[in-house]
Amino acid sequence: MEREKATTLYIGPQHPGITGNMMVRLKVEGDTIVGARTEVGYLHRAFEKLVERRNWVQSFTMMCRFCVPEPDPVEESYARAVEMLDKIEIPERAKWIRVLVLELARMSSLLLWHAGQGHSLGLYTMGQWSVGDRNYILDLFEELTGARIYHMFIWPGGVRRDFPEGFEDKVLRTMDYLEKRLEDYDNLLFENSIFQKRTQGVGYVSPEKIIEHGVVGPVLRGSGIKSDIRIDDPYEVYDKLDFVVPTQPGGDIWARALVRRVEIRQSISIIRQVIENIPKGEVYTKVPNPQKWKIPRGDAYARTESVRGEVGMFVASDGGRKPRRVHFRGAAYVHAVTLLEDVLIGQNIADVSAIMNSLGTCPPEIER
Amino acid sequence: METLLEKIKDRVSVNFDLKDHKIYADQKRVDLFFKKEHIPSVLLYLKEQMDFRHLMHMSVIDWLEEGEFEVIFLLWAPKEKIKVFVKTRIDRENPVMENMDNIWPQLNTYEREFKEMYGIEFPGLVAPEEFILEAWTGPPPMRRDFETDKFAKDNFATRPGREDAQDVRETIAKRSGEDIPDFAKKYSR
Amino acid sequence: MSFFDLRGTLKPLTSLKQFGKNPHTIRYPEVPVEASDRYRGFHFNEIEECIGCGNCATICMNESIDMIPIEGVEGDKGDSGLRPRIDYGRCCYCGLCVDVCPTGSLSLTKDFIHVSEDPDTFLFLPGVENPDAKDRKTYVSNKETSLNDWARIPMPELEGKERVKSFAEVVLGYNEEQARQEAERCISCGICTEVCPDHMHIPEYINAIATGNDEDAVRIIYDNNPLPELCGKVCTRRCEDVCAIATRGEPVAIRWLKRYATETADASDVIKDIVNPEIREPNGKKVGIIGAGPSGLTAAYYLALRGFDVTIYEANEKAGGMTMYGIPKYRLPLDSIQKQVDYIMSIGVKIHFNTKVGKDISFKEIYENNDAVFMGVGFPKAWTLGIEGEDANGSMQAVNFLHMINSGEDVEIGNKVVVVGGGNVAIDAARVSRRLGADVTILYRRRIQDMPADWEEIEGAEDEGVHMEPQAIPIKIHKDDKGNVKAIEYLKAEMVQSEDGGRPRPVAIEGSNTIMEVTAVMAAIGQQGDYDFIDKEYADQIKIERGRFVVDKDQQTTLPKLFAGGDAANRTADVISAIADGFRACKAIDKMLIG
Amino acid sequence: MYNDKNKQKIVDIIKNAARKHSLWVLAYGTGCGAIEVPATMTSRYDAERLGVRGAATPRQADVLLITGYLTVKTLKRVIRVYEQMQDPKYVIGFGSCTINGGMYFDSYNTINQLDLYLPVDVYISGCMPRPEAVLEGFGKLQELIGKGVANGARQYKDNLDYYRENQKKVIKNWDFQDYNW
Repeated sequence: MEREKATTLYIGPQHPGITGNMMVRLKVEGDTIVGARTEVGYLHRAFEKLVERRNWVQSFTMMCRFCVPEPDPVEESYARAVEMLDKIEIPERAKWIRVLVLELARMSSLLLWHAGQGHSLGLYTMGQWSVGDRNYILDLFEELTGARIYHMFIWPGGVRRDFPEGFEDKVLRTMDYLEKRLEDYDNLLFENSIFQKRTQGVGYVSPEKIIEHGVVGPVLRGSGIKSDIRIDDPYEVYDKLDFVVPTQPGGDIWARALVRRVEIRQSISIIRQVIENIPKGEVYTKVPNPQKWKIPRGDAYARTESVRGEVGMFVASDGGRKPRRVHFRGAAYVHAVTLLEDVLIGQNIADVSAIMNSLGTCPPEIER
Repeated sequence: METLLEKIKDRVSVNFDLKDHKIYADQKRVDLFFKKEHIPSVLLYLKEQMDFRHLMHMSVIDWLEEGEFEVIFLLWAPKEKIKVFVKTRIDRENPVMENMDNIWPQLNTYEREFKEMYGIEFPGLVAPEEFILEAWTGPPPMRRDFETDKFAKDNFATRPGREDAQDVRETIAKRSGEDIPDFAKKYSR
Repeated sequence: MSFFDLRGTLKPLTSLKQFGKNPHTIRYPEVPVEASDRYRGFHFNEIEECIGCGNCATICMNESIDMIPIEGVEGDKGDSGLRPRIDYGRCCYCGLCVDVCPTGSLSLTKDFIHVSEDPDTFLFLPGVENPDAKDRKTYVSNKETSLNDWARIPMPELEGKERVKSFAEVVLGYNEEQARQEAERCISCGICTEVCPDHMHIPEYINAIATGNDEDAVRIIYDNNPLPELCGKVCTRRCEDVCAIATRGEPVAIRWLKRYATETADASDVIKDIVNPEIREPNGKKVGIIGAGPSGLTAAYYLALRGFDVTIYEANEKAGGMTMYGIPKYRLPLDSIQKQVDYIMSIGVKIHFNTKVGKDISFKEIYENNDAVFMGVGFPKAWTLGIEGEDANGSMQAVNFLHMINSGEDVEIGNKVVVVGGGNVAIDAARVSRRLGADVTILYRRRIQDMPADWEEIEGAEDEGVHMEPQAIPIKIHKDDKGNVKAIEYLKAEMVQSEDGGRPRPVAIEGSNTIMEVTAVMAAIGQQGDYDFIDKEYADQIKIERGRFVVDKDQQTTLPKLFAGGDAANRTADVISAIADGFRACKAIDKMLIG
Repeated sequence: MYNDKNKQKIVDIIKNAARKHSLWVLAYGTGCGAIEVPATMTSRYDAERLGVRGAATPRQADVLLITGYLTVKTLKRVIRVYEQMQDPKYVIGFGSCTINGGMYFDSYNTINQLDLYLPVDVYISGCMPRPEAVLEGFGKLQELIGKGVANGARQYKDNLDYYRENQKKVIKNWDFQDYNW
């Protein structure tokens, strides 16, 4: 009697190694994965349905909830899409503040990634450090926006509030501290031979898959392609800032880790440039009374570079007081479904968690 | 910028039956409208011949009043750095759209979602039955005629204790003895 | 990579250098942590400042805010008497409720901890349950970032120099875009409807304008006001005083929006097409109305819609009463009244012009031939100054002066006019005289800020070069030998705070006599009723107090079948009250006769 | 109320005192509130000093954190996870959504009141709650355990029919292998 070779293995939705609330159904032969299917939908809150019942301003509070670790790019792309539709010019200072917020969010998300990537390989100290240090960025957010996680700060027309007093100094002090800490992270994570051995050659994304799957962000740059929306399709004031877009040819987890290692340093540099160059002035262009605000018929797509890659907001208006359609494009929408299913084949079970972390899997963003 | 976008439009319209187009120079974007049948060949042409290799997004808009779904493909040319929105309209009653996940495998995810959320059929789509919803028996929920608040009220009870809430307008009207006619209530908010 | 990677093993051990350093763990809960100065925590509401407009409940997309009546807050005009209650089982702490609060009473605080095993404790009345949170306010309503529109769309007007050249209308009216923008400022709370004597459906018609449905707006307005264009031009607009936006900004221009909506219908048959009223079958009951002023016309219109046979008796040759003869044409052009009167007549209201009751027809006849009678006779007689020399040529009553001007008569006023009084009539007379080419001075007993006239009118008069002489009490008119006015003598006055705490009253300063050379003196110090036309047998049964009919809440006088409204029955003496009286009387008559 | 202080036996008092200082939290990020759990557990707030720490599997855990909204699909898994947990077990409802639906009250896919489907011992308000509030919530739970009044699990057993009825109303199919109603 022949024994069946492949076994089905369910990982998630309750599993400490899964990045969030989703499931991966694996077909394994021994320790090797021969087939993978993702199952999502555990976090489907129907935002895109709910905004049809809310007006243009009310909807903006929903946007940050699309993606929990890094809410600001979503807020920003919604705000920008609405501004495109209604042809609102926002003040220059608001643009700079938005960039600051986006970069702070990028850093906080990258610190969370450090924790997740370390955690997925059993390096728990990394998580204790980087999530602890992430609180300093959340403190800055709290000071500026009034909330730690869901900032609801970037809204159509600009930003909600100007800097509080002494905020610039505080940002710079925090950046100095974090820059010093990054050396510790290097020693702990990137120089760590366990980390290197577990990541090099694992989770390979081949260049031909990139076009097919619409890969974006660090995963794309980790496969040697220089592409960043901040450079290619500049928004806000990114065209006035000086930063490099790192690339690595490897295509594996290690290459993506190295890309992110540079990115967090670039964020610090951008934040310093923003603090130095930010102009004075208004931060908000008045939008009409939210109850009566109507936007002419049309559609717009605003894309933003988040830490996981391109996130975009497709907004369509029927000329009324409420959006006709708000459709969010998350980087994880392709990374975590079709691409993940593809990449997992041939890998070990123990690497699933690391690969998911490395691809930037973010379930709330997939199912919205 | 405008001439570049014009050129793209012209190149496409030479090869395909372009129904309509629109140019947004400030957004570096050109909208191309086609009949449903032309979409696969247009997308393939744009991807293979014209550098629009990155599929940014695919979206569906429900124009309930017009009885149609609008299907939109958002493409990006990494070299020329411009966007093309390929748009088409399909019938709302019997929505069928060609399966195109052989052009971009990522479309598989989108198509699964739209099948579930709008009830659009993609013949030949290889995917498990369920994507996001589980054991869903109602109509496709993203269709505009599906009322989510009503569904939620019927299925997920609200906590009691908020019955004494009042509407300001009605309270004042009651106090001053004003009768608001029915046709005016249409405009009350 | 070698089998044993020395560097990769040793480098992570450098983290041991952290050993012995101060931990950055906070000592919570032993040491409390304070949130930042902008933290969006629980709500706080200044119960006294809040007017219960419910804008927070409207903006809240989670329906977490309910408006409920609370103890100790009585709603009155300009306050709904409701206060927000927040359900923390719904709130998402976005702070939009704060950003749309028109009064700025709502704010968020630093408090954020509420932990309980009982889910019903998450209903929360801000300001009542946490009065001490006042010191911990963080996210407060800020006029700059607020989502309310504080500034009104300016009304296009003629320049002061242009105005005095003719009787052209001063206010030009909003165009479509301006009207939409102005209508979009309204937050649809409905606080304003309570103070409107007529309780017009203000939020509804403004919203109709904002959505671009001007014809619907006209229909909503005509639901309880048949003279909207008149109101749109000269209403005293008490609604704007209590507008929620007015607590910190300029009120929504309710009057101008009504004017915009009704001006779109430029002829009486257009109005009829738009309103397309449902007229009931004649019910055979007859109603007589004395006086075709605003209250009479209103009663007539709605009674006619309800199937009554309505006849109006009007002494003048045109309908409109005081609005036709008392308000100058630069404020209210003649054809705008005429068009509305035509519309009212077109639905079946009969008006007998040039029919003075008591002379051409007796009151008794009207009273006995009709099932009900409505009196909207107004105050035709003006008060006189009661000083020496008032019988001189060139000394007149401002109301009579306006009447003559509006009926197209020529009035000789010379080149130097003095108007005594501070009400709207005084300003009107002054501005009309200015248009006739005279130098005008207004003498008023009190200060300018005490003037009962609308501030817009006062400003308009100043723009046109009317000189104001406040704190002046006229004592004598000097005549020349032909009996014409030569000069007016007045005393300067000082304002003395009265002992009972009332408003300051003017007291003449002895010996401050001033004499001003003038060619005409106009008295505009008020009017009174004239009820001589009522036959003796009825006059005894009608109770009149301080020159006004005593009416109950249905506008019914002490004489059954007789209803009264307008200036002759209310104390506010403005158009909208008159319309409200007419509308109320109509409902009461309907109830009395039909049931 | 079950088991109030006066009726606690000595052994219960000792048991509860031990239990309250060792709360193992199941690592299951059911909703968006999961983002503050790492912050609570790591160096800045360090919930471990209060005896709270994470557990990987339901069978080793005492506390089920429902971090926010639950979609119908997740609810099904959460119920199974809860039933797999061994006594003593407690549920903390985290954030507005568990109390009355939160900002998803009108969504067709999320439940509104958690306590219809699972017994909840402590609610924490906020959207999302700060780590301090989470610590406070754990403190409250410890207090309730000490008093012997955190009896959600008992309630669930005693009123199983009530909970099952509610659960069946929203969960249309229950097709877990060898784990059936």
